[in-house]
Amino acid sequence: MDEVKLRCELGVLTRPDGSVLFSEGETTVVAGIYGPVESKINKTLVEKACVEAYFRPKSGLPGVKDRLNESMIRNVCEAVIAVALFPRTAVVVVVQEMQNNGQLISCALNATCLALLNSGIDMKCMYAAVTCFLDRSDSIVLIPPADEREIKGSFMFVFDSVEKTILASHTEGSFSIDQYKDALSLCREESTNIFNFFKKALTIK
Amino acid sequence: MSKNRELLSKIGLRLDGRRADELRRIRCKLGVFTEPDGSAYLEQGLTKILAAVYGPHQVRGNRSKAQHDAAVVNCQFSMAVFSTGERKRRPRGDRKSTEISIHLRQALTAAIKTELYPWSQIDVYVEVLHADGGIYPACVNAATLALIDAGIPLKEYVCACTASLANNDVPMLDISHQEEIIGGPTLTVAALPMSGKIVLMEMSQRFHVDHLQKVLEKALQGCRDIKHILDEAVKSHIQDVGSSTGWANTT
Amino acid sequence: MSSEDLLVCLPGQRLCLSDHTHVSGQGTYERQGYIYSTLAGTVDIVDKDNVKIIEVHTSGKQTLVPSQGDIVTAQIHTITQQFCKCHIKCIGDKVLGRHYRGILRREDVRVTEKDRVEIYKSFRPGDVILARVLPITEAHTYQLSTAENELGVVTAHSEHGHLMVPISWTEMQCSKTFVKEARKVAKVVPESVQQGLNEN
Amino acid sequence: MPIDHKRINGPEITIPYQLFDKLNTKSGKSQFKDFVKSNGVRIDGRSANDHRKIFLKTGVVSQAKGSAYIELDKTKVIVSVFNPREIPNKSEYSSKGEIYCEFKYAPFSCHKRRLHQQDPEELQYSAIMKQALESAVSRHEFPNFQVDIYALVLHNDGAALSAAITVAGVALAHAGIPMYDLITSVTLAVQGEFVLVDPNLEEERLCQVPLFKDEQNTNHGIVVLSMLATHEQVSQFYQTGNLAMDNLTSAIETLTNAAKDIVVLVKKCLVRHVIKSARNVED
Amino acid sequence: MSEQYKILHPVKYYRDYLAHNIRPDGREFDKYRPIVVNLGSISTADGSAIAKVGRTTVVCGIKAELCQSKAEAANEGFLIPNVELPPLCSSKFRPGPPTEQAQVATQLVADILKNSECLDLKSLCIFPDKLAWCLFADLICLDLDGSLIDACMIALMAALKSVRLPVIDYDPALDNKQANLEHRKPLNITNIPSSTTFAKFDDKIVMDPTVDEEDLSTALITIALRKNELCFVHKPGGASVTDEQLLKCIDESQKRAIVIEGIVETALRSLQ
Amino acid sequence: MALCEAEKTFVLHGVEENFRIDGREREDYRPMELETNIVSHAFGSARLRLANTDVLVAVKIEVDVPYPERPREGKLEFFVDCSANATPDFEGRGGEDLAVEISNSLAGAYRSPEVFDLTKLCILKGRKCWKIFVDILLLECGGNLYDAVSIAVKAALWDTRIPLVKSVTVDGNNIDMEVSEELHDCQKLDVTGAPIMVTVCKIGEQCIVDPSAAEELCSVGALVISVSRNKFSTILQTGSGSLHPQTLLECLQTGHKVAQRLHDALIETLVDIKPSENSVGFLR
Repeated sequence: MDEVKLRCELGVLTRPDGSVLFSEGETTVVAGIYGPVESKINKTLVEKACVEAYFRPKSGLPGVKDRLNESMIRNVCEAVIAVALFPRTAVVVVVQEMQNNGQLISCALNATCLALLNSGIDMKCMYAAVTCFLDRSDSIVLIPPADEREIKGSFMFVFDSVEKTILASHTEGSFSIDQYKDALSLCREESTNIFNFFKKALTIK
Repeated sequence: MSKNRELLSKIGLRLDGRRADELRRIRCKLGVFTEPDGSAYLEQGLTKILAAVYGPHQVRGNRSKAQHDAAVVNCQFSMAVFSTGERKRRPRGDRKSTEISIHLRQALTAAIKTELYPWSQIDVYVEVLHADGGIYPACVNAATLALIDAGIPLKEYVCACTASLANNDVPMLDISHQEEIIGGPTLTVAALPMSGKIVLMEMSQRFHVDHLQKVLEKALQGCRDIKHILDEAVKSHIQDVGSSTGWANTT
Repeated sequence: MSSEDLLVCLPGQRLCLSDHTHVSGQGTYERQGYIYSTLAGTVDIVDKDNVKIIEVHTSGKQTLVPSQGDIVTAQIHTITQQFCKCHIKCIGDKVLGRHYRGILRREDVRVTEKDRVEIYKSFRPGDVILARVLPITEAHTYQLSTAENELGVVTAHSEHGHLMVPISWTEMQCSKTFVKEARKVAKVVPESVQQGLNEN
Repeated sequence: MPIDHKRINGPEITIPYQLFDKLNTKSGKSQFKDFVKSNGVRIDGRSANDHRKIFLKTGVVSQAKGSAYIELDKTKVIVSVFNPREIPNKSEYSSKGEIYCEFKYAPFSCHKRRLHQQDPEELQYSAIMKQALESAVSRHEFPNFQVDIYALVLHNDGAALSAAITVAGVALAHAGIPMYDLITSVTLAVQGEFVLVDPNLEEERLCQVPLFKDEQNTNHGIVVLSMLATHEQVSQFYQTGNLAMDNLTSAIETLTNAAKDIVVLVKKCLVRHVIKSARNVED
Repeated sequence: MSEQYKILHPVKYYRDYLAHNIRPDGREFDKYRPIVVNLGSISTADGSAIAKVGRTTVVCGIKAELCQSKAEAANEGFLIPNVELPPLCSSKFRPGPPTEQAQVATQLVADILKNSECLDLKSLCIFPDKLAWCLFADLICLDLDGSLIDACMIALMAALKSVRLPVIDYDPALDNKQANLEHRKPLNITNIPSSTTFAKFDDKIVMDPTVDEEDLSTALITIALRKNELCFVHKPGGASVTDEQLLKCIDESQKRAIVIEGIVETALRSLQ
Repeated sequence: MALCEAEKTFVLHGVEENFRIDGREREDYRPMELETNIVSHAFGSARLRLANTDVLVAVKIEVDVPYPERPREGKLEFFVDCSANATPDFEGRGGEDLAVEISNSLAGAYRSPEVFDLTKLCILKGRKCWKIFVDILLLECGGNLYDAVSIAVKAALWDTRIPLVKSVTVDGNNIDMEVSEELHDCQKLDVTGAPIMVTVCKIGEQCIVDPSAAEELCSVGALVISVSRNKFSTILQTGSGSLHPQTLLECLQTGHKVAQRLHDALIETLVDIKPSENSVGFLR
């Protein structure tokens, strides 16, 4: 099976504390991290940092769909950043979509992880996001079929680096429970590659 | 270039019958309203502006805007929905209005002795009743009068004027709406005419650098002319007010 | 009392004449010689020195906003050198439906040696305090004071997140790690004594 | 219409299918005659001074401090009231609290689909609601704060505004917000000689224009009146249309009587609530 | 006193309950609240339903209007769901544009709708490229007490089931439309997807959380099914769960989906 | 502006004695100045100054498509803009609440076909109609806005001239309209029914009209009464107080009477106004 080609370039932006240009197959995003910075008064949390996520689509203004992406990025970040260390501050994540070929959310999440690592903020663990696809022949593949109509459904999982438990899950289309289980184990396997890639990317730097 | 020729006829007259270096008729009045601390009405050709000044007073709203060494000058530019040929949908809030508001603040801040009023705010509101070209200069001129009416100390008058180039050669003063449409680059200058300082300069399109000097010179001349007109108006206003109150303080 | 003998009243209901033996109390108002109810609830007649105070109590949660002199329970939110901000959560023993913002200035922390108060040695974010509401001067924030023996920190957690117990006026100790931390501690009075205090 | 980036948008142009119904060629006058017989009996069997069947219930929104729901036959309005909160954008001290009212039609509540943003009509009704409730609430008991009142019309079959005011009064009492008095509100529709209490939507619509011009009677209009029950005070009065002085005189009398009729129901509903919660405490 | 404890130390308050294997409202971890559905009470809408999950109440009204199809999908109509969280339903919200929570809910409902393929958009086309139905499904929350998506899905599906669209006679040559209001037809709904929300607190997972539980929880999971198939497994992040926990949730939601379908069908029968 | 109790009592006693602080009687208006045709871009305009209240109204006309549910009618729209010149509180969107309130009440007052006949604005049934925009600019607020606005609007509509449509030709979906080029070839609007609004303010036991700012502070409630051809076209209650039904009726009677007088005076003035070459506007 072909593997999904990963590429990254750390620190592409100068203003943010951490940034990355990341691509997963054909899907590419830029992510930037600011933080911890002073938070807005109405968003300040007493006991921990507040994470704000902004997802910008390739063109136009962000819509309802992007809000869902933002909520996933924010929720995952909240789980991995050591938020309790920075009470009453904010960590701002900005992700800009460049190109989407089906793995947009996982690509955005992986980019966020790299950008967080690049910013040097304290984290409880790393995470890796993997997308796989269910095609018309009911087989589960990592590389999106060239013809969009071939895709029956897609699965996205996020695993933490310590115990490989499930941080996040998102699916499209409908499928059986067994297919879901298969996708889960395939993605968990693949996550090792992504963690390895992260480690390599950081050591090269 | 054929278009440009129409701006100035062979005998040197413009579309509205003015000469190249002639201003449109300026008529103005100070103290048109009672509620604001200062107000003025100004007509420049057909362009009609109402300006009102409130302050200096405590900073309203967000207190953190306050400056410890100077007053905050707050400007709002607004156009009546009926001021243009085609009805406007909104009187303010669009990009152009916001831009003019900012430019207005820049020009007025340069003239007001803001250092006299730390921790306070001066509000300047201008309302366009009729737009016929040269809106921004007319607003600056009206706002100056309103500031004087409010008794706010100014370094000197701040006046603004537009100038353009006809026939690629002759500089033209105080551009009307019609002339704006026909074309030709417009240079807007706001200046302190007595000291000759330029506080704001804006061009609507490309200018050949060779022409800039003479057009600018013309615009500055316009500012000086306007200053004289405003000066007259202020003097006669003070005379009116003074005599009606019997020059109360001189006895 | 069973629900059948309840004196139910509704807003605007005329309860009785207002004279020297009948006084308008909580939940009522007086207009043109009569006492009217302002709430939907039950009438309570409190006898005090031969004067009947007419009170009306709601069936649900009372609508309360803090007012001058109230003892409130608040949770510390942020601290600075000059003051700490907190959220008022209860008035007396009544839980508020929505918290209100309070501010406790350095000079209102304790009675003595006001100049030497250091906020961070008195309160930490997350502490639960008892405080008294000072006269209201600003629109949105209540000024609080803990300058009484019975006021100050009631519950606090140590840096490691364990509950602390008071060991003196100015110190609390972690129940697990036994680390001591400085606080402006409230002298918690048993409820029966507290009631006596309130009545006086 | 600009695109709303915070909602899913449909196609730019949509047309209600009702416009392509077979045209109703009847004149307004004969439509009106269908609704109201000459002896004053209306299509649903009510006489001119009758209310529709009213259903009132408190405590429908668990997250609110107080809430109530009303049905005037098909007209359905739900109101919730919240604890006093800080008045936004205000820094001076005010000795009286404020009331914030929001009146909103659900998008599907009317014949024509309503947009999500408040339109001028809803803004005006919000202002009228506020006006009506202000004199009923003891505002000095929560200085510096505002009490939020939100009314949502789920189904508009006429008299939605007065239904909202009445039910808001009940919700305020349910919330335990101190009030000087109970408040009830009634709508009246006038067409020529006919004066209809608590009109339904069709009756309201038919009273927007004069239908008896040929009989030299151009009186028509809608009148809404809100009353404080015990103190017999009019806290809000709103009229549109075209009415003569004597019309109004009798309209005010009819409305004050009609408003008194509802007070009984409001009282019953609130007493039920008080007794019920007292029982809950006992248990 | 417990009320004060709850407001000052909500986490400990809740933990104390869970330690005794019970939730503050008396439910066990895997118990859901009663579900009530009421259909067709709003006659100005072409289809309507009110769903209650515990105290969470959502009303859905569907209004049909006519429009032109999109160029890229000439033989499809539209189904536009929008979740509204008005300030009426909770003290968390202020008047103004939809909050982030409302927008996320809108997108989740739209996703489940799309994934389940319960309504073929092609059936909403009247005449290709010229005329199609646009169904505006507005979901308004009247009382927000947790598990919003579950209530939204029940209200939406019940409302869709109750839609009766008039037959439109369309003459493409003259662009003439005639609506036959007496003659109405239901939509062809192929399945009733339903969702179940779970909340994770410490290492325990509770089903159908209330709003307090949602606020305290460290992670939320929403699982939607159509018949026996999964059509949405959404966990937006938060604390991680093990495979066993996730599969148990799927198992539980499968049982509940059958119950929900039954409730909706019963409500529909009572309407007819 | 804030008044102390003693000042309030003073105002109240003045009202009781029918001798208000500025010397007026209870049913007297403050002086008004009216000028029409002062905005050259507009089809009709008027400026009214009532003591310190200053209102500028301009009427613009566009060709539009009638509402599908009312194919025989034209459109009339009111837009109020509260200029920040009046008070800094109106800056940005600060005046919007007041603006919506005024424009809504105007829309309500003009809604009945008895008041203003929109069918006259229809050009071709269901296809073309005139849309009249009445734009109101509030330049200064010195109390009693409703009355001032309603008078200015009526005067501006009186001044309005609608171009004459010479011919309309329908060709499938295209409609060609020929509008008369002649400047004087236009029709006037019938505004005899245009309502006059009177704010009746209750102070103590008495009703007054045209309250000054100080009097507005002393009042617990007011009624905005709009009267058209002897009949009420809209009534709005403002202020936070409540009224006894009997008082309500008395206010209505007062308002009705005063509106009638005001209407007659206005029409007289409007007939008298001669079109002048040079408008004076704000230069006077």
